[in-house]
Order: sequence, then C-alpha cells, then structure tokens
Amino acid sequence: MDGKEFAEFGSRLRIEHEGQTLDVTFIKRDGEELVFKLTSGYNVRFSLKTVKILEELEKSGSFRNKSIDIATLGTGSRRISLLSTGGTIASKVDYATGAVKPTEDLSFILDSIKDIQDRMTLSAKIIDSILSENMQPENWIRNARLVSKALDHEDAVVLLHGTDTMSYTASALSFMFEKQKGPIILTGSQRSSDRPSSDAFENIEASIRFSLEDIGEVGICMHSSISDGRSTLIRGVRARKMHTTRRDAFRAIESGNIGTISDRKVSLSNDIKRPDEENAFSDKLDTAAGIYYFNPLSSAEDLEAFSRGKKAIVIMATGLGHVSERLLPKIRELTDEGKHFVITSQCLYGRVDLEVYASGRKLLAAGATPLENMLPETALAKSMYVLAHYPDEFGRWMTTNLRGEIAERSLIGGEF
Amino acid sequence: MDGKEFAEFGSRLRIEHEGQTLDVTFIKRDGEELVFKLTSGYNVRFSLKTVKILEELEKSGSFRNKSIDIATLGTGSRRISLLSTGGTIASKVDYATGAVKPTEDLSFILDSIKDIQDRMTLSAKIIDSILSENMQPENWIRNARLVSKALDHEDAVVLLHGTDTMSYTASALSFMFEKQKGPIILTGSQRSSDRPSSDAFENIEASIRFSLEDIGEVGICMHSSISDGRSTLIRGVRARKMHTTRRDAFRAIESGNIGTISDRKVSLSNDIKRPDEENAFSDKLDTAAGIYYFNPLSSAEDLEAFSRGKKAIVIMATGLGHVSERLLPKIRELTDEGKHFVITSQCLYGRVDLEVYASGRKLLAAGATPLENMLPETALAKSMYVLAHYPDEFGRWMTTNLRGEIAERSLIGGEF
Amino acid sequence: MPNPVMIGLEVHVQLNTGKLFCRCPVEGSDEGSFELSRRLKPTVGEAGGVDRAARYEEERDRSFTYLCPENTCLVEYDEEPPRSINREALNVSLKVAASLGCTILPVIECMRKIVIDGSNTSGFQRTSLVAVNGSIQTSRGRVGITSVCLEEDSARKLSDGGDQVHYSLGRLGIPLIEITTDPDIVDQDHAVEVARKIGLTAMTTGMTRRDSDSIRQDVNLSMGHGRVEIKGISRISQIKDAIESETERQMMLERVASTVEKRGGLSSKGFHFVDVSEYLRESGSTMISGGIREGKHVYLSRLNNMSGVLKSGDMRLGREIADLTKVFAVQGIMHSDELPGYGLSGKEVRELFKRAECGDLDAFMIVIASKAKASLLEKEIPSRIEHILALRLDETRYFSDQGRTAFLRPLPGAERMYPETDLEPFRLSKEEISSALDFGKLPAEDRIKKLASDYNISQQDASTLVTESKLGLFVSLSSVLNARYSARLILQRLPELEKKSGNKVSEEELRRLVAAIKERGLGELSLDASLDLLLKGLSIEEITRSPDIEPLSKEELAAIINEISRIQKQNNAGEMIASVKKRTSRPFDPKKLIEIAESIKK
Amino acid sequence: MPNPVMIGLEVHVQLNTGKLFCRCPVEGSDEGSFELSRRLKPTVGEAGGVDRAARYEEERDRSFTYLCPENTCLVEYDEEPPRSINREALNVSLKVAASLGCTILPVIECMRKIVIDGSNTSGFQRTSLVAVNGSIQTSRGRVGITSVCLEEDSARKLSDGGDQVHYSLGRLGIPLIEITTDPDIVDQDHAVEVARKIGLTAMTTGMTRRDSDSIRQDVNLSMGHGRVEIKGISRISQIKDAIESETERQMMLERVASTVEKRGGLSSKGFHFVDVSEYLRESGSTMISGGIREGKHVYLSRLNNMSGVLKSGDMRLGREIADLTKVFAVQGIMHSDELPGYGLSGKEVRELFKRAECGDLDAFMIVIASKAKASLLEKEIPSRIEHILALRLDETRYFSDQGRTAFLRPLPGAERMYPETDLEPFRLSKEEISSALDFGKLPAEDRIKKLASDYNISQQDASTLVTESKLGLFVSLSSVLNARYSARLILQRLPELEKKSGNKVSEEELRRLVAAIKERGLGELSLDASLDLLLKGLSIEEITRSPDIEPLSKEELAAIINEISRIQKQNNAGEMIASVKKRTSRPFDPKKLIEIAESIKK
Repeated sequence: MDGKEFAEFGSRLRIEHEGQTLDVTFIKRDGEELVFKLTSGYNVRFSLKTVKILEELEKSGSFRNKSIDIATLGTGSRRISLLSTGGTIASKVDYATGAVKPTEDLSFILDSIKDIQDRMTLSAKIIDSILSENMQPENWIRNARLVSKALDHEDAVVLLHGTDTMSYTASALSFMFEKQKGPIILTGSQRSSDRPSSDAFENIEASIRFSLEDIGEVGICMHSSISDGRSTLIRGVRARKMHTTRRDAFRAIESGNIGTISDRKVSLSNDIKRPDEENAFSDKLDTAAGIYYFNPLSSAEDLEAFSRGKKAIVIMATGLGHVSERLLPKIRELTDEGKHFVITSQCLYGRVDLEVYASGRKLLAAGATPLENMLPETALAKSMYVLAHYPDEFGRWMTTNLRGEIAERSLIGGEF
Repeated sequence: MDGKEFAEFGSRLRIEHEGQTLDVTFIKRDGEELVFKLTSGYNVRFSLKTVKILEELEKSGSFRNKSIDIATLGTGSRRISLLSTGGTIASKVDYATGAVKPTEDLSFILDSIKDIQDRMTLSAKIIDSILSENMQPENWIRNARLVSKALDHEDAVVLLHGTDTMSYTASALSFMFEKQKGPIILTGSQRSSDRPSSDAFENIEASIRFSLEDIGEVGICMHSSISDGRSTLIRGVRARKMHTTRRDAFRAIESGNIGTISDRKVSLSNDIKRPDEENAFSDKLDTAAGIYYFNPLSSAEDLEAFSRGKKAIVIMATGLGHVSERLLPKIRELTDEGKHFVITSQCLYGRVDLEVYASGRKLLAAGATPLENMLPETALAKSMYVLAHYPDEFGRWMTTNLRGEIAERSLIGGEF
Repeated sequence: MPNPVMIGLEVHVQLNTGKLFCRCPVEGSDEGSFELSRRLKPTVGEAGGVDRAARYEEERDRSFTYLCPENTCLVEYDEEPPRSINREALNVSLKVAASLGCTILPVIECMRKIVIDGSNTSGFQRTSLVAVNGSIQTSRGRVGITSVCLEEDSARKLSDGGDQVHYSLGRLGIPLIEITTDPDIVDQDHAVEVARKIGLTAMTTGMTRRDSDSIRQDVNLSMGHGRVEIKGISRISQIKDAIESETERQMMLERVASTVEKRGGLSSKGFHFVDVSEYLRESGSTMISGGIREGKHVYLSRLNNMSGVLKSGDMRLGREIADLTKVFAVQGIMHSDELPGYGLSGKEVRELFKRAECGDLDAFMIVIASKAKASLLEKEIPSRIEHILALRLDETRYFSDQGRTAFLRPLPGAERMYPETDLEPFRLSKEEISSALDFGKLPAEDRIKKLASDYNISQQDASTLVTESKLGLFVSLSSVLNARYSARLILQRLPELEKKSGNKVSEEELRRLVAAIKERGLGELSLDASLDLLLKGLSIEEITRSPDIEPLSKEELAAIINEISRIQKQNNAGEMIASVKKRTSRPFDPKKLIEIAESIKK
Repeated sequence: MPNPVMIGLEVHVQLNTGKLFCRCPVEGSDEGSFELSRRLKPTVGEAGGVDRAARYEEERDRSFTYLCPENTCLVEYDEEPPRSINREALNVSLKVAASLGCTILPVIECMRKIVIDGSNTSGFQRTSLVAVNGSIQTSRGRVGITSVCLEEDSARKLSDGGDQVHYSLGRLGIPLIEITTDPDIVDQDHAVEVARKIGLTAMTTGMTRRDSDSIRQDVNLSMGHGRVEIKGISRISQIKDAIESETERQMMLERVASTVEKRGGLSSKGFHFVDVSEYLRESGSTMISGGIREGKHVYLSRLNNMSGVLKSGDMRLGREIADLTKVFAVQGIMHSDELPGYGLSGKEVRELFKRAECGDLDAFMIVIASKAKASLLEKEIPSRIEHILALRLDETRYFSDQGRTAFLRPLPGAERMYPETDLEPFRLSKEEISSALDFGKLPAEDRIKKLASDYNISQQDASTLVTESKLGLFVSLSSVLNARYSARLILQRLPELEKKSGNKVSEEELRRLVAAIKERGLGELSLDASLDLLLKGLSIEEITRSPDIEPLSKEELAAIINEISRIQKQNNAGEMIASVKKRTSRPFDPKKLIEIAESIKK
C-alpha cells in the first residue's frame, strides 16, 4: 500500500487525495480509513483507497505528551499520599483510538494545588490504571492494602478513582478499615481532565483540603453543585452516584455529609468520626454475594437461579421492603439452607420497615433481614465483609451500625 | 379451655386475670395469647394460661365496620370511573391480625369530593384487592382490560393502586394504550386511610380534579410535598417511587410533569399529550424479561444464569451505561443467540451514552442497546410490550420514543 | 360543699432518655428550619363510628402548620413509621410503675389514641398501658393507681388563630409516663400531696427531664354532674386553684340551673339566629361595625328564661357560651346581661329585646360571625346550654392563664383507641421486670436517703438533686469526679457562674466538658477554669486546646511568687492570691500557693 | 496603499433547525431561571503544549457566570455529553457547501476547538470540517472557498467585568455554518460583494435563522505584517468600515515603527514599573486618588524613544497599549503625550519625567492597578510594544462600537484543535451527498427565479423571502395555504398587523395557528380574523375555540343585510360593509356580501 506502513502517530506527511496535495500529520489508521490532522487543526478521515502518501516530511517525536513524574510536592508537615487507580479523573484522550482512557501522567494536578503547598507534602503514585466499571473485589483488596500501607506512614490518603463504582469501593474500604489514623478520600471526575471545564482540578484540590482535617473516615469528595467552587465530602457508606453525567452526581443519601467546601473554606459536620490512634485493617472479603432487583416479573425460579453459588443476596425490594408472596417459600427454603437474604429498597431514599404491612411481616417470618436505610451497594460490600468475618452471626452484624452505614435519624435533606 | 372457643371478635366478656375481674371486649387470639380491649380503650394481651373467661356479657355485632356501597356520586357531565385494585390507599387496619390490609369499602372517599360533585359523575368499582408488591403481569392485563372497558364508556379512569409497584403498572398501561380518549390516573397513598393524617383523601381528590382535564396520557397522581395541599400528576413512564415512606415519594425523573395542583387549582404543562379520538388498546405482553443489577461482583456466569429463559434483559449498568469487560463476551454470545440486552443506568438520573468511553463502545460492539434516559422499570415494561408486538425489530422500537419514556431534553429540575 | 367531690389525677412526667419512637434527642430549640402543613380527618374507628371529640375537632376545619426544629426527623412529620421503642424509656416506666406498687403487664400493646387537634402530626398519640392496679400511701389514706402508661408527648402549640394553628414539633415524641390515680383524692390539698409524691417517685429514677413543663398534671373531678378533665396544669400549686375554681363553677351552675328551672326551664327550640346586621350597621359599637366591615354578620337570638343568669351576681352562664364560641374562633359575642355597654345604646338594646321577642325573664345574645360559622354555632350554642342546664357537665377543660378552667372539647370516648399496627407488641424480658421490681422495693423517700449515704452527700443535697431532676447528671458526673464535688458543682458552683455570666450550660455540654477535661488528665481546678471559658462562649474543642486551663506547677508558682515579692511586699495571703491572679489566667490551688510562699519565706 | 492588502472572509450563518448537539430549540429569550458559574483551565494539548490563546486567557484568571434560559439543557451546561448531531443542520451545511462548489468530505470528524474566554461552558467549541476547495464567481473574479465548517454557536456575552464575565447560554449550540474564503478579496467593496453572495447562498436553503446577528462576518486581513482576524461584524456594511479602519491603523503603525526605529529603536529592557503612589497621593487627578483609595497602586515606567508617537498627530501607539490593559480589566492608564491633563499638573508631569529618567525622546506611562495586575502588565506591555514596533501585527481583533478595531487576544494556533471524543465520526450516506450536490447545481440567483416560478409569486417577493430568512416559513405555510396568499401574509399582512398592534407573532406561533385553523376546516377569512385575536394576546387554543373566527354563512349574511336595510338605507357597498362589521365580530367575504345584497335587492 505504497508506504502507508511507515506512518506512525505524529509523523508529518505529504499526501495526495482526490487530486489534491496536502501536508498533514498522521493520527491513526482505523480499519480501512486513515485519520490525518490538517494544518488548520481539523482532522480528516480518508479511505485507504483514495489517499496516497507521497513522502514523510518529518518523523514523529515532538508530538508526544511529556510525562512529568511527581515524586513529592509541597513543603508542609501534613503528609498526604495521592494514589491513582484510573478513571475519568486520570483520563486523557487516547489519540490512537479517539476514546478517553486512563493516563499514567499526573502532571495535570500540579497547577491546582500550588496555593496550599506550604501546608502539606504530597506524594503521588500510580497504583492502578483501570476504569472503575472493571473493578472487582481483587482490585479492592489490592488497592486497600496499598492504602493501608500508605496510611501507616502518612497522615491522609487521596485515592483517584473512576466514578462508576466509586461508592462500592468506598463502602468496601469503610468496612475493611475498622480503625484509621486519618482520612481516606476517594475522588474522581465527571469530565475528563483534558477539558478546560473538567471538574478534576477542583475535586483533587478539595480532596487535598479535606486531607488536612482530623477525619477518621472513608469519604467521597466531589462537586456539590454544577457550578464550580463548592465541594462536599460524603461518608463512603452513604454516598451514591445519582446522575450519569452531572458534576454533582454524588449525593449523601439522607445522611452522611462529612463536610463541605465553599470558596476554598472547609467546614465539617458535627457527627463525624475523628481519627483513631492506629489503623486496624483487614483485607478479607467473601465474594459470594449479589444484588437482586425485585420486580413484578420476579419468580421463585428466577431468585433461585440468581442465588446459586451465593451466600448472601441483597434484595432491592419495593417500597418499605416488600417482595411478592410468590417468593416467600423460596426465601424460606434457601434461608433454611444457610443463605442470607437482606432487604434494601429500590426507592433508595427512606428506611425499610417490615412491621407495617402484612407482606413485610411474612417476609420477616420467611427469614429475611431488613437493613433499615442501608444503601443496596453498601449492603453488598458489607455482606462481603460480614461473610468473611462473622459468618455465624451474619444477621446480627448486618443490622449493627458499624461505620455509619445506617442513618439513625431520617432528616429532611436537600433532595429528599 | 373453659369457654374460650366461643369468644369472637367484638364479644363483651367478663374475664379473670391474676385474681382481678375485668369487663373487656374480645379482639383476637394470637397463638398462645388472647388480646382484649379494656373499657379505657387500651388493648391488653394475656397468656391463655393466665386468663379465665367468666361469662359473655354481650354477643358481637355492633362492633363491625359498616360497608357503604357507592354506585355513583355526583351530578356533573364528566364521567369518571374509579377502579380500586387495593394497596395502602384502600387499606384499613385488620383488627383480626393487627396489620393493615386492603379494604373493600370505599366510603372513606365520600367526604373529600363533595365540593366538586356537580362537575362530574363518579362511579366506583372494586376490581381487585391486592397489595401492589404481589401484582404480576396477569394482574396488569386483567386490570388493563377493565380500564380499557371503562374508558370506552367513560371520560376518565382513576385507578387506586398500591404504591410499591405503581410505576411499573403505569408504564405497562402506557404502552398498552397506543391511543386513549381520556386520562388514566393511578393514585395511591403512603399513609393508610385509617389515619387522620392519611394522604389518601387528598390524592384521590387531586386525581379526580385531574380527571376533569383534557389529557390523553397515563399518569401517577400523588403529593408533591410532605405538606398537604400540593399534588402532581407525573407521566407514568417517567415516574418513580424514590422514598420508602414520604408522601412525596413519587418523582418525575428529570421530566414528565403533566400537571400540578396547588390549593385545589390545576395547572397543566405545555408538552402534554391531548386525548385521542378513540382508544387503541392491546393486552399483549411477553413476560420473558428481567432486570439485572450490574455490580462489581457480577460475572459472566451470573449474567448467564439470570438470562436463562428470558428474551430481554434490562441491565442497570453503572454511570453512563458501563459494565465490566468480563461480561462482554457473554453479552455478545447471548445476543447472537437472539437475546436482547438493553442498557439503563443505576444512577437513575441522567442519560446513558455508550460513545464517550472505551467501555461503552465495546459494550455497543457486543450488541447491547442503550436506552438514553429511560427508567429501568419503564424499560422492563416496554421490553414486555415490544417483545409481544415487534419481536423482530426489538432494538429499533426500544429506542423509539413511544410514550414520552425518553426525555429528549435533560433539564435542571427540582431534585436533579 | 354540697356534693362530695371525687378527685383523680393524671401525672405526666417527661423522660430525658431520647425520644420514644425515633432516635432524636429530647432537647432542642423551638426554632425550626422549615415548616410543614397538614389537615387531619377523623377516620372510621374500630367500632365503625367516629370518636365524638375527633368529629368535634373536624367540624372546626382547621389547617395545622408545624415548625420543625433540629431535634425532629421524618417520624415526627408522620413521614416514616415509628422506629422500635426506646427501651430505656420503657424500663424507666417499669421502674416507676413498680415503685407505685403496680402490676406490670409482661406483653405491652401500643395503641393509637386519636387526637385531631393537630398536636400530633399523625392525628393520633401513641400510648401503651404498661402497668395497672397500684397504690400509694398518703397522709389521708391509700390512693389507688389505676394505670401507668408510656406515651409520646405531643407538639407544643405556638399560636392558635382558630382556623390556622401553629405547633412546634420539638416536644413531639418525648417519652411521657402517665400515672393515673383512682378518684380516691379527697380534696385539693390532698391532690397536691399525691401529685408531689408521684412526681418524686418518678424523679428518683434520675431519668426525668428538667424543664419548665416536664411534669404536667391533669385533674379529673366529679361532683355528681359527670366527669370533668382539667388539662395542662404545669405547676403543682395550680392543682389547688384548678380544683377550687372548678368546684365553684359547678356550684354556680347548679344555682343557674335551678333558677332557670324555676322559671319554667329551657326551651331550646327558642334558639335561632336573626340577622340584625342592617339595623346595627351604624351602631356605635366598634366590635359590631368592625365585624360588618370585615364581611361578617350580626346575629341575634333570644335566650329563654335566662335574664340575669348570664352575668349577674356570681352567675356566669354567659362565660360558658363565650368559651364555646372562642373554640370556633368567634370572639364577637355579647348578651343582654352586659348591655347597654360595648358601645350599644339603651335604645338599641331595647330594640334588640323587641326583635328577639323577649319576655321579661328572657335574655338575648348577639354573635358577630361569618355565615358559615353562624350556621355551626346555631346548633352548638343551644346544645351546650341544654347540656349545662341539665348539669351534664362532663367535658375536657383546661386551666387558663386567668386562673380559671375553661371549655376545651367534649370528653373523648374509648372509640378513639386503635391498635398501633406499625409496631409489634413489646415483650418484656424477665430481667427487665425483675430489675424494675427490685427498684420498686424501696419507697422514694428511702431512695433519697440511700442516695445520700451511697455517695456520702448530705440528705439535703440528695433531695435537691432529685427534685430538680439533676439526679441523672449527678450520677454521671460522679462516675468521673468526686461525688461531693459533683454535687457542689451542680447545685452551687455552676448556678453561681451561670447567674454571673447570664449564660447557661446544658447538661450535655457539662458532661462533654467534664469528659474532655478528664481525658486531658486534668482535675477540678482546671474544670473550674474551663467552666468560665465555656460560659464565655468558647467551644469545648477550644477549651481543651487552651493553655489557660492547665494549673500552674509548683515551679511556676514559685517563680511568680519570687517575681511578685521582688516588686512589692505581699502583706497577707489574700493579697498574694490577688497578685498571682493578676499575673496569670491559669488556675492554681490557693492553699498550695500559700504553702509555697511560706516555704520560700523560710 | 503602499502594501497590497490580502483579504479573506469568514461568514457565519445560524440555522433554525434546532440546536446542533441537543434537542433544544434555537429560539428563546435571554432571561434565565438560574445561573451557574465555572472556571476554565487550559489543558495540555495533543501536541503536549498549551495553546497560546488559551494560556493567555487563563492568565487573566476569570470566573464565568452563565444565565440559563429555557432553550438550554444539560448539554449547554457541559453536564451531559453531546447528543447525536442534528442531521438536518448537517444536511443544510452540505447544501451550502455544494452551492459553493466545494468538495464534501464523506466522513466528517468533529473537533474541539479550545476557547477559554468562557463563550463555551466546556472550554471548547465543537466544529466539523464539512467540505473544502470551493469557489464563487464575483465581479472582480474568482474567490476561493477554503472550507465550510459546521460549528455550534457560542454563548452571548452579557457583561464583562474583567474578572467576572456574564454570558447567556441561549445562543450556545445553535448550528452555525462557517464559510471561509481564500485571501482572494481585493478590497473592501469586493469583500462586501463576497459576503453578500455567500449569505444569499446560505439563505436560499430556507433554513437560516432570522435574527439581528444570525449572520456574522470575520475579516482576515494582511498587509504583510501578519494576519489580523477581525471578529464580530454583524452588519455587512461594517465590513467596509472594519477593513478601512484596520488598514489605516496598520499604516499608522508603520509610521510609528519607522519613527522609533530612526530614534534608535526600542529598548524593551527599559520598561519596568516604579511605584509612585506616595508621590501622587495628593494629586488632583481623581482617577489616581480614587484608585489609591481602592487600594491600588500607581506605577510609572519610561517608554524609550516614544515621545510623540503615543498620541500626536495621527500617531496612536498609546491606544494600542490601552487596548491591552483593558483586556486585563485595568482602565487606569495615562501616558506623557496626553499630559498635563486628567488633573495632573505640569509640575507633577515634570517630576514624573524626572523619576522615569526620561531623555528628550522618551515618553512615560503610568498605570493604576493592583499589585497582582501590575506584575502581569509589567511583562505584557513591553512584549506587546515590541511586537507592534517589529510590525508583527498578527492577532485577533474585534470591531468595536466606536467603529474601529481593537485588540482581543493572540491568534490561536492549530494546537487548540482536539478530536471530540464523545462523538463517532459522522458518515454521510450517498443520498445525503447527492441530494446536496443536486441542490448545489443551481446558483443562488437562479434558485430565487425558480422559487418565483414554482410558486407563481413575483421575483421581488421571492427575493425578499430569501433575504429576510422567511423562505422556510413560506414553504411550510404554502403546503397548507395558497402560495401567493402565504407570501402576502408573510411580507405584508402580518408586518402591518404587528405594526398596528405593537406585538409580534413568532414563526412557530404562526405555523401552529395556520395548522389549527386548517384543522377546523376554516380558510383565509378566518385566518385573518384569528391573527387579530393572536395579536390581542389570546392563546391558539382559545382562538380555535372562539366562535369569532367562523365566517358568516350566506344565510347569516342575508339576515344581517335584511335587518340593516330595514333600519336604514345603505347607499353604497362601502357603507354596507361598515354596517355589517359593526354588527358582528365574525369574518365575512365583502365580495360575497355585495353579491348577496344585490341579489336581495332584485
């Protein structure tokens, strides 16, 4: 194909296309098409068949991202470990595929923390490079061990993480750390950092500001508004991603606001947990759990098939925690076999209560355990923790409020 | 057991308990205990072993609810059919079990609609007596037929329904009615009508007020605030129960507000569908569908087990509509076998978009169909409708906006 | 007194355990961040009927607005079912019941008591019968205890505009023990003794709330004309006033009834309204002309045979009618016994007598009200007069600010009680019952004596700690501090400091401060200093971080003494102490100071 | 003109198809229900560098506030990825490209053009190269068309407080066709001709938006000193003014540069700020004293060899510096060519010359600014002067209200272009391309002729419909109404009625009204009547329900005529028509009226 093989990303080429001669930069080959950048900056996409490469004007080279390694940053006494796992916050356009992919370059955070450099010493490290939808418990465990190791030596940990499963990870970390010496703050972004409007800069900045505080919890720090300038730190076990795209997608569901930042000023809530004297960390999780979304098509067979191989099933029931009568004998049977059914609500907001209606009382009688207002995702992470640590007292531990995963009081909040 | 057998609910008895003689009303036997009502009105619960019934003072009889049959009500020209299926709105305390159960007595609505009697003629009918968590597609079909029959003769239908699965039913009805001559309004209550503070009265009243309007849609009418006096009518396909217990649990997710009532004044939105000239109703639904809640523990085996016997699987994916790479080969395989995977987001708010990230593009390539901002419950009902009507063009029909189930514009709303 | 008076009491005692059916604290301000509003409907009851008191409230067609302070949650808003019962509160109620010699019910059913005056957002009050059949000994003999119930307290009324009532929800849900006596009380002094004794018994649990209306009494009184329940007596001394005022009222009504009877009795048919608005439009009465300007009407009715009994001598039937109309938010009412007056001329009064077709013994009344209200009152007024003249006086009354009882609503019946279906029955464990019975063995007075000896404090201090509901605080502080010091701190030191600064320290703050000081390893000297700082408005975090609460060490004291002495001779210990205080804001022990000063001198 | 001027144009045409990447309508008010605010950061580009224009904007460290009108959604807020491209808009752009003889690209890549002046909430503008290499024929020869792009329009600036900029988002996302010519234009008159021709070509699609700034031109101009891009020319007539003003400016700068050069050239090292605030604190200049009161400082710097070129005769280098400082929101600037003045005395000016250590040919300037701003300007000002004196004049300018061009920012480079990763490439179908090519076969002028003949309307009307962007409306109405009637309605009847009533009817309303009238089976008579009602403020629903738009039937007309005639003799047709109009508000056909009247007479 007359020399098309030698072209690599960034080469300057002279090409001929439909009788015209053009000087272009080669971007990529995509199937039977070639993508070039014109001098005007526009990309064009020509069929392999219609384009002819005349000569290579300049080899690729200058056209590369410069990767800046950040060993440490800042001169202050508070030691913060920034660990990146990937996700949008650490994503860049991948010019080879045209898609946004995790980057291993953290240089973009340099600018945003300049003004607080004298209060902390930040050390950054890339520990993973994964989109959060691909995260599995083995990633949690691996990352949690690194977080634990970091927190043994440093005062706070900021974990860059994809937003898709960030609340699952935050929940898992919450339970894995029975005690913690300082804050563990997950942050991400809803707009990748290659956009001028990215929320990544401010979210990281806010996370670092929260890292300077005496907090002994796992939290998620994100925008609290679609405007810039306001951030919130949400207790990991009460946070949920409630919007696919908005910057303020993460919400404290009914409770769990650890603190807020407005115009760079931190204010903390009253009922936060302060740091422990030492860390107490366990990396044991049992993965034999799942989430079952009850609906009018659910049948006993369906539930049975879903439950196979699992020890604990989080049911997202309707309303106050109800499922159809049709499922009750199966729940009884599987419970008798040693499986655990725990009840959360697909409403997400509000508490389940199985004592109000006959349906609920029957579900209780069938052996299910209602989880108050615990979020389904949190219930899943907690099930994994409790199965691994207290398999014989599963129900009791699931209903004991370990990390603030149950909101004792249902308050009138922002959204609900 | 010395005469305890003759006691029935409401009998006046003289009993002896621990040396004391008491005149009581018999309420019920509950296992090894008897429940009596004292003259002060308090109930007491004595062990069978410690109580002795001395004599029956008065037979039961006066102590019964009077059932009032409402044939028709009102003198106006607008004909409204009120059909009750059960649920909290039609629930009363069951004094025999102590739980709240569906009632067949609709007399409680008499009071609340007195002031608009001259504008409509209401005929009420009990068509079912079921808690909504026990509803199945066969109930939907049976009830839909009755709704259709009613709408052939009347101008509007109000359907009393349990709140737990009300949005599922509303979605199903929306698709089953391709055309409709008048509004079909589902309403329910979050506090049963035997409480002075019940929202049932106002929700029915509001539904009847909306029934007087020129609306050609299926909607859910409930409180729009925890205070009384404000109600909202939400497009059935955009409504979701977002709180387990609050009166204002139902929300139009990002769009779907048909109208509001404040201080008894109705105001309608601009983009509502007006009534059709005639009804076009189909009662065909295919039940081979289900909702799969993706999470970090989801595996290909898990998805395969869940998909067995189903033709369409609604995946509640993370964020913009992502699932783990681990599932992709299975989705490809099952899609090739003829199953359909449609993508919604567990965020609930916001649109899925599989073109932004590599994960999404791969999921598209695996054959999944993204459903914009369709709600998972609506997607389930729509799948059942499309499977039954357009099995060969499933993807095309699922992504075509039939009843406003896709919000074309994402606006900044109340909660999100 | 002509008729023997039968008196019973209901004593309500708030507990400080946290709320009964949610996890909100009992303390909180009456300030709220938002409001909600509701209408309530009476519902068909267990027996197919609607409770009379409830129906009565509904006829008033009111809308309720609730201020929601910080110590409330969805449960108080009736937006979430009750959470499980506060077990601590339940156990306190058992202890009180046992102390009153009651039989505890091992399985307790929670009931809903329908109350649609808006004082509960749900339209009912949750109440549980905990124990029955107790008794106490008094100077006038044995008084039976009918029952001990555990209830949730109601919302506090902020204002009552008649149709629009405002409540604050802060109080709603506070656990309330209701102790009901049999009608064994012989007179008002005896009632005071009984109320005191019951209150003290509850307070010895150490779990009663300390607030101006944390203990409230209702009086049940009967003189043979039906039972009258007088609500809302928050000071014990008012019990006496309430009983006296109500017995006087009933004796007065006996005389009124007999007077009217002698004249030929009541003809309730005679009562109907005539609209006299046109005639009185130009009247000199501002009440009338103002009412007409607001769109109201003036209605006239004859009151057969009632001349002179409405208001004359000690007869006051007019007030009974006015109490009723006030309930319907109608203030504009006048009757012929007080006319001419209120701007109405003699001529106008004569004309009204004529228009009402009054005979010599007849009176008339006029009502200034809307049409809707008038049509209600046209039924309610004659019905009430009829009841009163038939001496069927049973009703719910309240003790008003004017030191008299006034009509509130009809007595509620048993139909207002439904089971609380959101909660399973509370089953008491054997341990719970026996622990309560153990507690109940000792009479309240002996418990105070035991307290004094257990903690080595004076009998007087022990007694004050109990009666001021500071027992719980004392016990908790004594677990950290010296008991005598705790008692002095609570009863003397803190009240003095509070008075001086004009600020208050909550029990919660005090507990937290003491814990924080102890955690820093500091003692009473530092605590004294930190109380000062707390009353100056510093937060507990700021205080514990402050160097100002660290006592001066011996070396530091010696250094200061040396410096002071170099500058000026200190004449005596007092001068020395004052001088040191000028030089430091940190605390020190004066005795130690003197010792060191003397050891330096040597 | 000493140097040959090379001129190119960029013509931007808004489309009325609905927005480009969401489903919002293009029309909407500038009123918003809420605001949002953002900061933007330049990001490392494809080439590892940051675009010069972008970095420049960031140094200004601004915060942007966006008003969100009803015709916006999450896409405009950068809170949702773009939705699929508006295919209709894309097809219109293809038609325009084809009409301009361009080669259409069959696969179109959407790019992000980084623009961080806040005019896009995302920090970039989406732009797609649709076609290249076209040309048009003009009276002065062939002018090449470099490219046709389809862009999203930017937000409209409401106010610019320097650090705080307000935009309204209503315009953001409106499809915008950008047509760029080669620099083949020979002078200002030619530029006007080219702009007109391109605009007309776009308007013949019938899909261009009708609004005051729906067509905007940028001028690219070069006189050998680098390319200057002049933005924001919304009226075609201004093109001429802009070109003239810019060529004059460049010639002036040539003279300035040569003057300074002759004096020994520029020593940029000489520029540094000295704080003279203390000295000028008591100065008579209110600008200076006011600035100092606000906490600003007064900085002085020498300008080597620049005496007399800042402002003297036609030399205006001072204005170039002021244009720059304005960009940094610094208004307080003075230079020695305009002093004494502004309240500064001759003595003070002499002292400043001394303090700035000026030689005879030197000038000085003073800047009143904050410390932070001054440290920025201390770098920016000499750098800009250096550029100008070296006649490196390439930059982005705008055409100001004062009828001159002014500095906006440096020219952006190719580095500001990234791929839009949220969207797959747009692949054109064969049908789309061939349909565009078909459309493009006919020149714009011929299309207007064809329009006139196709619809049987006058050439004049056809032309006006196109140039007033009413073609789309006309075509849509003509599908329901008679074409000539439609043209008259759009061009005469409606403008008359609008003028009379003072109200406006939107195209959308007109379309809906016509459809509703047709649906009721009514004709032109009723439409005329209903327009009256619409302009009176009735809703379309009310109008269609109104009996007032139903034309009088023959029988009704006859009845009215009979009645009128009974009362009074009608002298002529005009009198008759007027009389009937008095008796009814319903429409009727006057001709029919006369017919009936005459048949009755017979």
